[in-house]
Amino acid sequence: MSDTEPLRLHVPEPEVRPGDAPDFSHVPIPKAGSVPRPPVDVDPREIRDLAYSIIRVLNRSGNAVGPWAGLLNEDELRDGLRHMMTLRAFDARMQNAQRQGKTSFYMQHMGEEAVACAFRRAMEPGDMNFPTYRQAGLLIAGDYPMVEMMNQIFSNEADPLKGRQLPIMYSAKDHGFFSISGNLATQFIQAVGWAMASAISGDTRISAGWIGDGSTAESDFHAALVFASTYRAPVVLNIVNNQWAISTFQGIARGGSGTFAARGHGFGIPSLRVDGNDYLAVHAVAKWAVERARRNLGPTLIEHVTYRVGAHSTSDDPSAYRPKTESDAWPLGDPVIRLKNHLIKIGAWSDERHTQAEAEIMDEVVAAQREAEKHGTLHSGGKPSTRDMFEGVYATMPPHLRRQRQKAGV
Amino acid sequence: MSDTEPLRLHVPEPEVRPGDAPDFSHVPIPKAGSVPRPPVDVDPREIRDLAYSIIRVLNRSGNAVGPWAGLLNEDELRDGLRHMMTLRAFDARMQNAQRQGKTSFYMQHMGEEAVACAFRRAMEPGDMNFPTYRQAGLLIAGDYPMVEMMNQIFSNEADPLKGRQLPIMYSAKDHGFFSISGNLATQFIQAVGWAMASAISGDTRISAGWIGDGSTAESDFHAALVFASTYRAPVVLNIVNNQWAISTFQGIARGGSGTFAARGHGFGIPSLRVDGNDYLAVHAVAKWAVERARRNLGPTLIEHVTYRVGAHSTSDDPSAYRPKTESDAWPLGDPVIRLKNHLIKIGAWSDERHTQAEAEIMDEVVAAQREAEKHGTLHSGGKPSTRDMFEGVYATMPPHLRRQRQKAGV
Amino acid sequence: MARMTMIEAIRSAMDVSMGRDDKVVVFGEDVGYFGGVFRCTQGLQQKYGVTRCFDAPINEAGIVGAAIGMAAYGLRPCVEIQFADYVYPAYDQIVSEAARIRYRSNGQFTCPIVVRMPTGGGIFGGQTHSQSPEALFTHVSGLKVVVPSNPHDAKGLLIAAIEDPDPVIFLEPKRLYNGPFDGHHDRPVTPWSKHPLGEVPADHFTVDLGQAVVRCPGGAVTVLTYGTMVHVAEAAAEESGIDAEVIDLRTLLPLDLDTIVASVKKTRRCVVVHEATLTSGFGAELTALVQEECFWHLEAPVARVAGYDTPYPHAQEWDYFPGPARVAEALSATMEA
Amino acid sequence: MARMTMIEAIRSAMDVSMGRDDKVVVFGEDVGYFGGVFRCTQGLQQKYGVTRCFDAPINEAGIVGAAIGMAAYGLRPCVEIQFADYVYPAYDQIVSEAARIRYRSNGQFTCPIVVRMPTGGGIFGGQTHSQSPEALFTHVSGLKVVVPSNPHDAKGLLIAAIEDPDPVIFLEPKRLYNGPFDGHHDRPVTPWSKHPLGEVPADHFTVDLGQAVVRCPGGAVTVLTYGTMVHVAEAAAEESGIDAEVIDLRTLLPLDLDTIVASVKKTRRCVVVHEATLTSGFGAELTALVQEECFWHLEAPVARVAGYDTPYPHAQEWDYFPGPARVAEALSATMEA
Ligand SMILES: Cc1ncc(C[n+]2csc(CCOP(=O)(O)OP(=O)(O)O)c2C)c(N)n1
Ligand SMILES: Cc1ncc(C[n+]2csc(CCOP(=O)(O)OP(=O)(O)O)c2C)c(N)n1
Ligand SMILES: [Mg+2]
Ligand SMILES: [Mg+2]
Repeated sequence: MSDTEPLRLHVPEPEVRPGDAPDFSHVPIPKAGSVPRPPVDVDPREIRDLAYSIIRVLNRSGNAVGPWAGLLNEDELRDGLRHMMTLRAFDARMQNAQRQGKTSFYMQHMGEEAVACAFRRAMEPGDMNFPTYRQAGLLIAGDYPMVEMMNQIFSNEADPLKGRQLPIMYSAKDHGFFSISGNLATQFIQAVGWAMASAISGDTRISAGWIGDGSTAESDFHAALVFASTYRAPVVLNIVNNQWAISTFQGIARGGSGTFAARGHGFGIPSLRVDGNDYLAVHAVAKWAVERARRNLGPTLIEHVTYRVGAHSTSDDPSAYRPKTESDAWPLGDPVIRLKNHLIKIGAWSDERHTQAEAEIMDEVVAAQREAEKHGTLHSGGKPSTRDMFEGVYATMPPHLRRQRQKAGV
Repeated sequence: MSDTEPLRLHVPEPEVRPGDAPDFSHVPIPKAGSVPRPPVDVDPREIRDLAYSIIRVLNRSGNAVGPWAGLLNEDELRDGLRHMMTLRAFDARMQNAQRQGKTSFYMQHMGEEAVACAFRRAMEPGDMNFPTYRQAGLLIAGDYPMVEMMNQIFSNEADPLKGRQLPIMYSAKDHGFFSISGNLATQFIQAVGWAMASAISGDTRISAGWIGDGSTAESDFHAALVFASTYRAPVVLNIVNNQWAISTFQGIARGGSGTFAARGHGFGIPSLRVDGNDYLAVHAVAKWAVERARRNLGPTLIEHVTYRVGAHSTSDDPSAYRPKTESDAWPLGDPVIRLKNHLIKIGAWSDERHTQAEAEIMDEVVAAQREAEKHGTLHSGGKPSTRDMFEGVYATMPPHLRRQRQKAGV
Repeated sequence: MARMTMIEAIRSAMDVSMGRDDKVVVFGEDVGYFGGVFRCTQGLQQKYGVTRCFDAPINEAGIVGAAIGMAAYGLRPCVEIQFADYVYPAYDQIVSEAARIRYRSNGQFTCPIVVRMPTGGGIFGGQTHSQSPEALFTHVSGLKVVVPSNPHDAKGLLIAAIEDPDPVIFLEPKRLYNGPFDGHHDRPVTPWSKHPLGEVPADHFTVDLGQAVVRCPGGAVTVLTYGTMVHVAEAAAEESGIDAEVIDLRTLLPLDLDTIVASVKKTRRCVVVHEATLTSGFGAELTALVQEECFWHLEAPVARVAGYDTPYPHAQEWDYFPGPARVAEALSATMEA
Repeated sequence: MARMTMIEAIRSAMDVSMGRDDKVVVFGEDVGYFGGVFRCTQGLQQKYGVTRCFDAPINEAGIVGAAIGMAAYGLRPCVEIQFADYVYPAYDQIVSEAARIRYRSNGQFTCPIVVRMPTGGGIFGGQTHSQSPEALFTHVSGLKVVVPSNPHDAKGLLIAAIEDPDPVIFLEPKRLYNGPFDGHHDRPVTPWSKHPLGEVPADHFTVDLGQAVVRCPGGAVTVLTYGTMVHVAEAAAEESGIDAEVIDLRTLLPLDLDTIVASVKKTRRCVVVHEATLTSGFGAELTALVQEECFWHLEAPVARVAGYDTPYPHAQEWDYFPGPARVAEALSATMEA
């Protein structure tokens, strides 16, 4: 019989809050190399475990171990390191530019650099990403010009988006980078639609969708999983679980489920968790998933387990809701340092070369910034025109907008 | 390496179409009594199997077998049979009334009567259902007056909803039956909200949400699972998988997942599949889930496996999209006949009593209809007033609506 | 030329478009094998295969969101929302995404999609099968909004919409699917075969978006309307004996203001008619524009005839529906003002 | 009385309401421990506990849908949508559900919820942090729509909204959160502490829904506006030297037509001002109503000043925003007409 104790609402709370000592002891971290690598045409039902584990390649001593290791050569790895270092330097400069009033807004990637940078390497020209605002690594690792990114950030006269869009909401079709929305999760189902279109057209190109842990709660996440599952769309669906959604810890979006990756199981979609701070692991898993898509085996869901070291954006101060030192306690370490240590371990890098590379990269970033600033920054120098503001709402300007533009005298 | 065969879009198709011979050989039906009955406080991770099986109590010989049997006595079972027979008779009459132009629209329950009727018995007064348009069994089994239902169907002067709502979109607060929307899936998250409110208030009442197989694709399904999972809401979430969503077979909504119940796994919600044509099984599973909710153990997801024997609604003709005899081939049989046979088997019923009950029930339904028709039908007799049309948009009629009503001269 | 119902005309528009351009794909709830609950896509799956015309899961946001992704790829999806009343789950994808992708990406990505949906009342559909949500789209920069009133225009406008480089919301007055409807619900239904606009070219043709048409010329008062109400307005004019000029707007966004202004400057009076609820309906915009552009010519206030500001009721449908009597009353009042 | 910013006033309204009635619950994205990205709910979780004020998953449909279920149970949820630009995923729950539950259930179930959200531009928020979607709600029968312009009204209106038996959309002009803003973005910011309407009763009080207020009396022309634009209109009137009567509508639905009509009949001229895009904006409804009710008194067409019909741009924010110069221009034109 039912007992009639009063009900109570359960509201999940993080383990710690400001003032407490950071504690990640509840986060189980499997040993690097311990998770098997199934064939890409595996029956999804046989690899449900992979949604509850974490695929890791780099171990604590800096060695690449296990069945997911061995896909990248030294040049490629050094390239990857350079991408992550570039993104970090880029972030630092732009963060600063925002403080100086050169742009209204910035969002950094600190701690999550490996995710987009390593994933990008698994894609081919013509493939399309549907990113969120925290995947600039896709552009950097795809050699999109930094100066273009900065022109957009500064909303200057050379802004490829003509000042219409918020800073960092890039769009770069030729680099396989779909226009970022700002409205969370909408891109996830669009990525599936793009992939369906490729399959309808008998093409060989595939797409990748991106979403944050918090945003998996949005309904478009469900739409994406339903459509991807039903039509076996050639898409890789990436969840970047950086533990936080602004001030909200991932437990609010995740609820009673062990992991975000597990969300894929109800759709029969192979779902993998990967150490998002391990460049090699992310790349290996990405490659596996891309291969599945390309071979028409359907979608894959990947949860990248990482940590948002910085503030949510330049409008945010995380010390209000989490311990200041929480990021130091994050058990998966720093992606740049881990790859650096691995390269040193295998004799392909050194502390000296690293310091030198840091300096070179910073020079590049500074040079790009100097170049971009020639075209203006948000409140000074060259600007997109008022005319640009009226253009591009439609392919052809309709009469009412023409009247409005005329009345505005531009 | 990726091979570059052209991609192809996979569009799921049902096994058979009109003209083909019905075939359900691909639907695995476990033996009655074969699925274990875990304690209600079981760790959801231990019962993932239950989302891939079917809990069944009544076997082919009409015996109630296994761990889910034995909860109802003979009186209760006869009562259940009467409810299902009443719903069936009610449907037949109203279906006919629609053909006669007494109402604009009707939706029947043929083949699915056990689901709502048996579930209703597991709920307590004060609990709240958030139904779809195919759970009138909740009202019938809750002894809501048929004449009230008919008044609403006929949109007559006694219509409890004053002619404002489509026929069959009942609302019966005192009977724990939330106002039906017509917009699919919206009620699923509302059910979770109601349950959260009960928990916030330290109440002991619980709620149940209802959704069709096709409608699980809607985004509000996801919202409901996310909120139910996060706040451990005391709610039972019911999916009625009757194999069809108008003309669309369940494979379009289900996609690559084995079952709809499996959708709960990504949320850590215990998920069970039950033989929806087995009154005893539905009741037993409902009771289990209600108990969980009441004991503050959180939500349960139930997939009721059944078959929509009739047309989607009076606007639909299923012979255009599925074999005419498909329903005869449905392997889980007819819920009324199965319960009848069971009662006969245990010596609590007979063919004669059944025939007599059928006649009595039809008399009741006819009497109710006669009573309702005194108050009018859609195009003749008493009607809700034009004034009623203007009332109830807000608690107090605002000036603009008063002006419109005055201008309308009512 | 062929005789077509509005359903046939709409089907023909998709058929012609799919035949000419294999980038055109059609999907939505029940539109595949079955051909749609109103049968607008009947036969298209058989003719063009399951990857060009298929059933979608019941998720309107997903349908539109997937269409947006397909359009970004380079296809031209023409999707169906089963009833306009069910478009709201897709509202975010339409408003925040489809409408703004060209603008925000500076034309790198575009969104040539058509979102078709049956709209309006008159079929005892109650509050969830009768709504007219056009004003919720006309407020959105970046969208085009079309409402045909007859088979000829339905086909020509739909082909134009499919070929348009931008997202088009295509509202099909369901009460007109099988015949013109002048609001006299108690009279026998006329079929389209008896109406001149039931004559439709069998092949490809377009009716340009953004062009209104004068349905019935007149000198005393201008009636601005669209969809089902075109026929109601015509009936009201005829029955009241008032020499009304009935303008069928056809496209609400962008609007053919020139045709409107020319007429109102001539007649000096104007009545705006729609089925949607009055407050903040598209009639408000029309009224505002007319008084802005023609203030010095107006001899009476612009009058609005619209649905009452209540949810669409079931039993009281014919009290609710702005039929010929209510339109005629507004015409007379405007003439007498 | 206490001096409050608009943020403090809004927080105080929730605090007072939660203190008086334990049926009032508050939730939304980041509103719990952190107290909201604009800090409107700061301290409420600490004071009333995690079950009365809590973080929600990022699912606006879920937030509103859950609130509807809670309201059906008997609570009075006051939920926050982080920005009005993100309300569209919840649009179906608001339009198809919240707005219609009382009507469709004949009052068996009701929906006393408040959906709060920061609205409007002026903070370089680009197209996803600047929109003014009020007209998308004023078209929906069953909703109430409120837009305060100052701390005093914000508190009084929000308490009234929470106590209202029907669903209320509560739009908070975010540019006003910390001080009145007259559109002169290049001048130093004034704090609310220097404005008389920054004086707010510390305890319970209400400002009735549906009541406009004359902010600054005048005889030459009536300005109908709300939210941020009240301050812009006041500045425009002052700077142009035109004797304008500025009416702060406060509630858009239901609308205080009496106050509007009385003023326009007196001034015989009217300018309507809002930030939202022009076409099908709420200004269209206001214009239509004024010309319907005051046609014979009007000496000039009702003019509209509004956002241009483009998505809200980032860099060109101050070209886009209908600042005092554009309002003054419309005032002059209307006076000269
Ligand atoms: C539809 C919508 N709702 C709310 C927001 C406001 N918002 C912006 S970012 C964010 C948190 C997202 O967290 P997550 O998905 O984890 O991504 P992360 O920032 O951690 O990369 C929120 C709530 C939004 N942009 N869009
Ligand atoms: C939001 C929304 N989209 C579409 C519809 C149209 N529609 C009504 S019932 C139905 C099929 C629902 O199928 P299912 O959920 O399986 O329930 P069943 O009818 O089988 O009980 C559809 C598509 C609707 N009512 N609401
Ligand atoms: Mg995150
Ligand atoms: Mg079904």
